[in-house]
Amino acid sequence: MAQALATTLVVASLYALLGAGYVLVYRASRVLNLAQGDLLTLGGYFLFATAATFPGAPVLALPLAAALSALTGVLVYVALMRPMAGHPVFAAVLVTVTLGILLRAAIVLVFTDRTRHPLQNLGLSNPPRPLAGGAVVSTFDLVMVGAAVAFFAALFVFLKVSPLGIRMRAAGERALLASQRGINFHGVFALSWALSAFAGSLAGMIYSSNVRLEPSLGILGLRAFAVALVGGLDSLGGVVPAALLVAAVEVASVRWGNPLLSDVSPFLCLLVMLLVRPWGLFGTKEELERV
Amino acid sequence: MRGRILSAAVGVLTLVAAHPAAAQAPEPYRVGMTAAITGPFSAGYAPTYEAYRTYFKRVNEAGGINGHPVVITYEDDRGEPQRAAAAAKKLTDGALLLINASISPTYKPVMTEAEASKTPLLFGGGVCPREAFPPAAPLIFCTTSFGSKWDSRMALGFIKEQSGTKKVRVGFAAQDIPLSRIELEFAEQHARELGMDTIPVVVVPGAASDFTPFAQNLKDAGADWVFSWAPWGVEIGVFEALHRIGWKGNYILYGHQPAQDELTRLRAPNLHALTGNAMFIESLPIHAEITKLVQGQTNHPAHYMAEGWTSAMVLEAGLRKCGWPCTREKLAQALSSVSVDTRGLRGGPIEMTADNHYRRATYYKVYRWDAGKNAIVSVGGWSKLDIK
Amino acid sequence: MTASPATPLLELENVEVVYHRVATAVQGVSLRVPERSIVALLGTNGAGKTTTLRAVSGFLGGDDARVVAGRIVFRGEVITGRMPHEVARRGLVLVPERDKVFETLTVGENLDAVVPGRRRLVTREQVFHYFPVLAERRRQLAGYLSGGERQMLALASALLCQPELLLVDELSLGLAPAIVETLMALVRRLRDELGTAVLLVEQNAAAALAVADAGYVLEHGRIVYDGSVERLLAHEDIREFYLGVGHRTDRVRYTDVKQYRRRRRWF
Amino acid sequence: MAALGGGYFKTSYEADLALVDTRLRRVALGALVVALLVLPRFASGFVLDLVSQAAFAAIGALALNVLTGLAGQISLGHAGFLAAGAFTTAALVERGLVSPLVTLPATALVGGVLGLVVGMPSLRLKGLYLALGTLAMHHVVLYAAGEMQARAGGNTGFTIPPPRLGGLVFRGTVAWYYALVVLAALVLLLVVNLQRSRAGRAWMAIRDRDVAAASVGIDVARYKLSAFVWSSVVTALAGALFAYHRGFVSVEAFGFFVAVEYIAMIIIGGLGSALGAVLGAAFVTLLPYVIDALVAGVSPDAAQYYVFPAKFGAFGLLMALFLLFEPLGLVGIWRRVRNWFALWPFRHRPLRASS
Amino acid sequence: MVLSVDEVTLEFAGLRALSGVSFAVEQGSLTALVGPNGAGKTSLLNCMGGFYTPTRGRVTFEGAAISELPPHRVAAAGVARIFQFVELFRHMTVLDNILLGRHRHMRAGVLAGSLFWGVSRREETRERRRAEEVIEFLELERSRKEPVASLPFGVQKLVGVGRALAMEPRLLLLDEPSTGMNREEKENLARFLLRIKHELGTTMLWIEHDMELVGDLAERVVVLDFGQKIAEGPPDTVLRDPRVAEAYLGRAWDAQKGAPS
Repeated sequence: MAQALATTLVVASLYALLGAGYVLVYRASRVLNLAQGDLLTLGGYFLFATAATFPGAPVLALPLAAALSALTGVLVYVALMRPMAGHPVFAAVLVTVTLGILLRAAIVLVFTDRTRHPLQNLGLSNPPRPLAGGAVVSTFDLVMVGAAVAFFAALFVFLKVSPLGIRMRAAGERALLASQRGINFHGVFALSWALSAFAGSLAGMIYSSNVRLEPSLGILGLRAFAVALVGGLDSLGGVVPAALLVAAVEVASVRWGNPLLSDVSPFLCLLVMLLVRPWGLFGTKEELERV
Repeated sequence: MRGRILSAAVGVLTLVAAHPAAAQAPEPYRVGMTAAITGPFSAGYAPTYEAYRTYFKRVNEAGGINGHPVVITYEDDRGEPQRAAAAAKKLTDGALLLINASISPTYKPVMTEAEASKTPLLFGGGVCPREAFPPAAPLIFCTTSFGSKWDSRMALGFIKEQSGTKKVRVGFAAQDIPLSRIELEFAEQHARELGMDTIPVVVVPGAASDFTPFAQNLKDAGADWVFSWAPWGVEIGVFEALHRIGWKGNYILYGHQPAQDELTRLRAPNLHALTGNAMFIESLPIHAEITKLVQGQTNHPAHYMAEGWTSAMVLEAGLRKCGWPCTREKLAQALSSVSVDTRGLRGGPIEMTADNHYRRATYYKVYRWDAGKNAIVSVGGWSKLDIK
Repeated sequence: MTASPATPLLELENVEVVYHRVATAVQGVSLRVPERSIVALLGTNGAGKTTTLRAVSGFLGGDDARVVAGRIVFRGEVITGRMPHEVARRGLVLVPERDKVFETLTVGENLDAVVPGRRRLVTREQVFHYFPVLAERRRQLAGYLSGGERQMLALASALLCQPELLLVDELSLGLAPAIVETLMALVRRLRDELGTAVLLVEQNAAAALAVADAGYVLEHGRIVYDGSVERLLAHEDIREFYLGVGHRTDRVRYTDVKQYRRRRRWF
Repeated sequence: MAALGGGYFKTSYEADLALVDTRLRRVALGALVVALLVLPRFASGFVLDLVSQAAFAAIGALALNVLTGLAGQISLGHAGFLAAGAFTTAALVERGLVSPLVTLPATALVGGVLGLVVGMPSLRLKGLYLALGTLAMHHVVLYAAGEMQARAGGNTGFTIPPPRLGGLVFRGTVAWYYALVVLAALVLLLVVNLQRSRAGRAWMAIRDRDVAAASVGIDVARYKLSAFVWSSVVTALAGALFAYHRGFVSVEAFGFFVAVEYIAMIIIGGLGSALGAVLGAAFVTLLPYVIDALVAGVSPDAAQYYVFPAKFGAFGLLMALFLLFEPLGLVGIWRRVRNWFALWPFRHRPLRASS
Repeated sequence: MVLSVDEVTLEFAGLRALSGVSFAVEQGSLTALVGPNGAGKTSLLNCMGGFYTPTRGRVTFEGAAISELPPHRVAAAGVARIFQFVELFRHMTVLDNILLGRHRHMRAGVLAGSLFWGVSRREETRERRRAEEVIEFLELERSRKEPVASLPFGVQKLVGVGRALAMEPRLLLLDEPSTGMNREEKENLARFLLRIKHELGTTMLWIEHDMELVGDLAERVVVLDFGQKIAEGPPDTVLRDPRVAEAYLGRAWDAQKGAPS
């Protein structure tokens, strides 16, 4: 039981980071970013590359990889999403699919499709950590949880207190009005994309350090958008409880239900939520009409 | 502008339609390969494609076979059945032989095409279909080191041998693809026949966000041994999770290309890799030769080439035997009686017969990390399994 | 042209706007707003008033609308085709007709979100002085405000943008007459006390002309009449068609209008 | 009111409703039919297979276009419907019921029921939310199909024998080429008919404004569901067709990417246009092969290991560029080209006032 | 009485939009529904159109309760509506919009439509003729095959009317049709309402804020304020009612508090 709880927490952290990525982008562009999973993969490869460039210097490699990820988010917004403004939403969603294809192709071109382990270059190890109640998690499991907590705490403070954060929320609600109030919403949206890419990549760096790195890791992203919807597509606050819920259902179905169902369990959560409360746990009902 | 794009597209389509068979002298041996060179499964198959390319580059530079070069046309099916079908249709046009190095769902469509055009079909890199096993279908051949049923028999035999008289409880970790599940359900049944305790197969999604709960299930069920036969990610993922939660049993998995690196990375004495290819840590002359040849020709490490290299050797032998001019029927016949010395890449020669297009005997080795020697060691030598 | 001879604050010259590459919304609109003046832009629904305002305040990429001809000059600088935030930061600020506040933000956050323009004309204290109710509701979500309060919040946040010219779209729409009167008076006070010029876009011609100095009438995407308020009020067609008061004291009942009347056009 | 090009006056409403209304169009259509008829005499098996693939994709794209383009219900579950059709066929064939006279009606029935079930959420959901719901359904269908395949022991999928009617066996590249092209044309005709009739109009009304649609007497719920059912029946039949045509069925053939490809077809073709769906299907199906043909001539031997990922990337890049620069889709290009010819040598810019 | 509203109460999450409103409309009459903003006029119309279901009370049309029916059944019962903001199908042509008005007079389903044979073909030809009559009536020939979105606002409004007329309704609900019109356009509207009344004999319930229009055209006026009926009767008497004047002008509300004097 303790182990199941610990695992739930770890999986939820991964999902929460990915889910935050979806919601941030949704609020900026009203688009579901189907390349979010590939941004996770990309984060892993950035870490792999920076670790290979500065072997044994995680202090250098990690921030550099994070910066590269955020920069990617900005580039994606400027090059792909900004020109898609005003086109049908699904055309924009499709553009994110093509972005995913591009990222995967680029990764294979540069790194090949072999399984990699960034930790080997970083010179770090990933020893198991026993917890209370007999549960054991890996060191990077703990890092994942810590990263998620830190990211969300920072994000909430940023959005609640800083003027830029308030402007980001304003632009997310009404881009035109925000622009008329002097807010350069392109800048704000680019920042949203940067944060989103950063969150996804952060998850990717930790996951690939913890488990493995390969070009097809992006599938994880597909499962995590159940989280974004269960919490409410436009609600950052909803991501955390939704991630916990989806992760708990998934872990429980492996441990006490049918393990085969664990693969579809996020989608079952999603279906149930759509039937019961389609706008999500903490989303606003008006979003339903908006898309 | 747009009109031009349109006419360009039409022009290109016409080009595709009229795709001329490149005419050079001397006439080459034409072969086609469909492989999962990109796509989510490419890690296991792209190296086979690269091995073939490098191998026949050397053959052609050395004057070809019987004075004729070998021209292989490669198609990337991305592991998608429809794409493989289209690729097969394209490749059978004028090819002596079709090679498939892709995932099993591409087999049926490729076989259908090969059959329709009476083209021999060689599986090299993907798991062997049962049509290659005796009694073999006339046109289906397979060189891949791993093969369903044989691998499970071998792995379970190894477990039995290791545990001696002690009654062991065996768990199985499959991936949620039919191929892996069916194989391990067979293994579970076979283990019971061998008198072992078994735990029902644990099926793991390829994209599992965390392997721990699956590992916990195996641990809780009291597995002494766990056997995994699946794509690499699941095989090693379940092991690492078991290892982390303090499971003390033994683990055996099929040693795909990354096995050699991963044994070194993990340094776990209870992790066993069953494989049909000799690992490059044995530093045989052929290993050195391959390493030298692929330098700068591929992005993959040399030891990823073993699978494709062996397959290419078989094809070369078949073509030599076929002579010139070679036809599809003659090539099928030649392959049916081929005997290839793999120079140590495998435990013994690959010998095919009229009704056995797999090999008369298959050889396995088990490797693991030896903490004392600080190196990978093989547990015993080659074991031989007769294919009947 | 009637406005003051001094260089106007805002000047539109022959502006033409096209939506979706094909549909022309306004055609050859020219107008000028002098400094410290209130100018009304009148017209019926769909005459192109909102489009004109949007052209001045700037389109977003997603609007699929473009100024295809003419130019818009603000304080001597051509601002045609600029993004809305660039326009706003120059001191040309729009109070839109709909979607005028951020509903998921509190009143205070609505004001915090504003990026002020280059000049400092209005302080937050002044804004609260004009709209004391907003100070009271600072912590309340803007989505829960009443129609009148929303309009005040919209004006307040526009003021914090430090406007030299306020563009107000349908200030009166959906509000009770008494509130309209209050808000119109407030607009006049803002001009008198802060020196902010105002371009009022209104269907409610009577309310707008009560505070304006000059006005323009837009029909089918063209300016058909302009002049000082006195002239407009004296004009018989405007009186009849926009203010609903005929030159005769006994007006014609709608039931008695038997003929399809085509009135004189100006172009 | 006169048709483009002038000189064609309709003398009855019947004539105005006709699909092919000018002589020029009749001639062009005739030429296209003749070209498709004689193609097998000139083209290789590979080319015929490509055209067959495009025709097959067109059937699926047209079905999706009815649901998404006409009725405005976005579905990411298209591959799930295909899978349902293919697996129904496989299940029947496994049980010895190989005749298409049995499998096709059964497939249509399964498709219809599934369409009804998947369509239920559409009564409450729109846009991305509905898309996510259908995506979840896709995963559930594939999960069930995977279970079925694993249970049946078909580790490389099910083999489907060529369809047989009495003593007649249907097989061969040319036969399938004709069959698929004819079927695609048939489905195109059905869709075009829908567009000019009561049901199609009702769907478009729901797409544009569902509240207003209800107020003119359209039963929105019923029409939404009927769009789902129509689309899923045709798609499931296409799945059966896939099974017979390719001779096998396996879960891997119906992944998420397949659903995305179909969405790509109708968007790239031009949302809501039947012609667009066909053009989009051809574009998305053939693009990788066009890239292949282009790259074949220029790839140096030394960099062989870069070629395939680069081609894959080029596919993504071309799609992205297309979406960025041609939002109206292929049908938009088509219309511009047509107008250009129709109006040549005069340039004409239609301008209208609007608010 | 062709339409009767009985004790209709409508609540949203505890908030009362309408409380116990009752009145009746005579066959072939033109009845105006007036009241300040937020009085509940549009909510009441929505109760008749089937978009809201009253919490209590009911609306009957020709003896059948329509307040329980979904919108499309209300339309099928012969009630059409002209929306305040033109609710047209913007991407469809004028012709298709008007043909949609004929939807309830047609029968062909999805299958017949796919085949375009038999009933579907006959129907399309027949209804096309009917639609052309409407187009002619409203002088929309020039825009017949134009997508609605590309038309001027005024023409769009006409198309909305055409769609409602094509339905051949026995009751027409109009939601503030004169919003944003100048005097000339209002005169046209008046002429048009009178024509419908006299030539087609359609009963009309009409939300309006222009009191002059109401005074001149309506036979009966119902006044709502705060969700309650505060007056009903012929325009001459009702519009002089002091309560009505107060409802309209006296809502000085908290503006005095909110804004400086």
